Amino acid sequence: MSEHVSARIALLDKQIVDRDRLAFGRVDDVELSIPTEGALPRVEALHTGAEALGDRLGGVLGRWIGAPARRLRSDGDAPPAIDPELVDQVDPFVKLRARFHELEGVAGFEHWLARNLVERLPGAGHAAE
Amino acid sequence: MRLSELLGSEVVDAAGRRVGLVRDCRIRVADGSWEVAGLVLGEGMLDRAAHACGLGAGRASGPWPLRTIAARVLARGLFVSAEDVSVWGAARVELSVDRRALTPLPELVPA
Amino acid sequence: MNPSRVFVFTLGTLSAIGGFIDIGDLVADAQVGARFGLRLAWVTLFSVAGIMCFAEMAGRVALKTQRPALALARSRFGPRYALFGLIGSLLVTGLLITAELSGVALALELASSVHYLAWIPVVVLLVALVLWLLPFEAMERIYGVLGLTMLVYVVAVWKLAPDWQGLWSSATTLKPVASESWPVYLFFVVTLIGAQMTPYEMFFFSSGAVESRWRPKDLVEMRINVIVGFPLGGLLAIAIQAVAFLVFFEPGVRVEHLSETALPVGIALGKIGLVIAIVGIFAATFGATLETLLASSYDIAQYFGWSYGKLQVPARAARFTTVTLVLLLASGAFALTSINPITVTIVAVACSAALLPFLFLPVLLVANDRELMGELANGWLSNAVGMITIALSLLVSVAAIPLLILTRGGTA
Amino acid sequence: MTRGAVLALATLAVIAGALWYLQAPPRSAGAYRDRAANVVDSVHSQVQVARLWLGAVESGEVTHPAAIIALQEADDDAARALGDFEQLDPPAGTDEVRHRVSTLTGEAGGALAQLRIAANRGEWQRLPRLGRPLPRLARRLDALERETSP
Repeated sequence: MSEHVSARIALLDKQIVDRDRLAFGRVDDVELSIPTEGALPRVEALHTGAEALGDRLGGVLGRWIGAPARRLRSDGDAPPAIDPELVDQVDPFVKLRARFHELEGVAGFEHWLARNLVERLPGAGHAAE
Repeated sequence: MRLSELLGSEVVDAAGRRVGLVRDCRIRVADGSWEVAGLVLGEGMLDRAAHACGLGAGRASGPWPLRTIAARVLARGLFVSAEDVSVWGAARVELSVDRRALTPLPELVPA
Repeated sequence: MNPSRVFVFTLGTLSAIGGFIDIGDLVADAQVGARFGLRLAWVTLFSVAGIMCFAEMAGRVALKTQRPALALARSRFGPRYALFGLIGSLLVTGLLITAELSGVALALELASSVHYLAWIPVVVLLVALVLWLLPFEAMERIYGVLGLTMLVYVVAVWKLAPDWQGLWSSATTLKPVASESWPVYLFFVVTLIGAQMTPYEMFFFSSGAVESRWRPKDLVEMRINVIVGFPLGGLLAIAIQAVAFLVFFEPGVRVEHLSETALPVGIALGKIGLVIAIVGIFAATFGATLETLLASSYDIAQYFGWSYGKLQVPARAARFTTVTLVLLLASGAFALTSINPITVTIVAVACSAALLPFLFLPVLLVANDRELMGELANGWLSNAVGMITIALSLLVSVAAIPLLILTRGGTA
Repeated sequence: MTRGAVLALATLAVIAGALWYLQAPPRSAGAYRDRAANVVDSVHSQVQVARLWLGAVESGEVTHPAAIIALQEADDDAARALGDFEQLDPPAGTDEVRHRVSTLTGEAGGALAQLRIAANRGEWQRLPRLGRPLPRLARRLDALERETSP
């Protein structure tokens, strides 16, 4: 009876990588639809980022972890969520069909740091290889 | 409804009796997207720990002391098919069937 | 097997030795040797067996899944447990970065007699440059080869012409010497375990396997590194205990400085020996600075799922690069407060011992997931040694902090 | 009060208790003697280390920069141990202990300071002579430690 799998193991907390296998986050939570009469709930979106993680952890620590991300996002924008349509495969990581900078609102802190700090350091364009 | 909220929700059967707490959510691919196939229910701290270790999904086959303890704890777990859920909610899930009609977990996931 | 492969074997093994000996070992081994002789050598045997078992397990998980062990811990145990592990290991490893940095500075102080605080900024800069410019493997090999100079301690034991019978009877007496109490003895058991079974070694080893792009075909190479590297590290640790015993036990010297770990080699082998020992201490602590620093940044990046690692262009792992930089500067600043690095080391290794079982358990469970690991899943040997190690480390974990306080860090 | 708050308070109480235990001055004569013996042992250890370094310098086994640092550390540690001890108020009946410990460790500290100064000035030929009192000091410290131990 294994035509269905554990969402805990298969999705939740999994590493997400983009089309180029660049890691940028984890599946911090999963949005399920509340079904209308007779239908079954479906996976609507994968949440990623400190905000979703903070909500899930709860408590003071959760609020503290989520706060910077919440502040970084401009008002009115929805918290970052990934359409399950974009998911290419789930094993061994959740791999997307898109590049991660094409995704709206995802990994904003990474972009911000890259622009404002790391790219300004000398030699930042090359890997030490 | 967030999956993390669904996990840990209380589940009651058609007669309103408590069946247990949601420990895991089983999903399957249908029509190109994931749908919820059913819920795994359990009760108690050890049961919660066993699920947290991945033992509830049959994903750790050892070492033996842990495996044996987990199998014993998980033996009381139940599986409810998504079709038998009448009300979905982040705090409370209601079933349309009696608790005696549910499948024991060990039939789903052999230890 | 072609020659270049053999070369890789040796070099990988060297880095395992270099990785085993760090400031914690230098301090703890010398203290233990001076106060208890070889009566705690059995602890080193146990630690070596335990760390070998878990490093091999973590290495195997990394080969099979291309993910380091701790990265999988969150997928399995959820964010709360993993956050507890992350914060705990950050506190411990963070303290260790400070201690290792100070260790490098103290080695430079011994060589130059310029105060170690003046060296701290230089060392921070040197670490930043090495991380920024050198590729992972070159970096690992350079300090691995330099760390080999630590073998001078083994030579020193011979040169001090010990009474072998006496050493053996000391090693086989499993109780404190007359002048020491049981709590202090037990505290040093905890300290040695904390210094020698460091979780960061395991994380670093598995992250290193991922960074070196090892695959399941590299299993034998990975195992040789473990089987040769860690026992050699253990041999070095016992050699340090032995020289400290031979030189310091009789006069009643308590080891409180890094200079005192170098002195016995000088007495045994003269100036050349002392210089080699100082180079060895420099290499071991410098390598450990890189390891603890990278291991901490890896832990954070893996918890949140960020891209990380030295194979990445820094600008494509901006969060990882930033975290590494911040940790390095913060540890440097902490070291500059002139806090006693030896005290920091002792506290850090005792706390590290307290965390062990919580960090080992996820690795053990993931390595038992047959669906994930396939034919590389744990066999009975790994499981047996792993379970025994976890059971004993649970005892150590409970006792560590109370003993640290009760014995005032072993000074009572 | 929530469970988290109770837990946090309990943790704080334990930490405060531990810090108090570590910092508390000795109140009984026994605890004071214990502390005194510890200080004497520490200074004894510094004197012995200095002897080992001196011996090694004389026979050319160690480099001068390393010896300078080591002698400095021995002097610093002895001075710190003595300073910490002298700040404690002796409980009734232990004035004699305080006097003997201060006098002897002070003497040892003076000898170690002489060594440090000579090493820093590079007067290596003077070291053997300055080191001559060390063996006797070590023996006296050892005896004193035995006597003060409660």
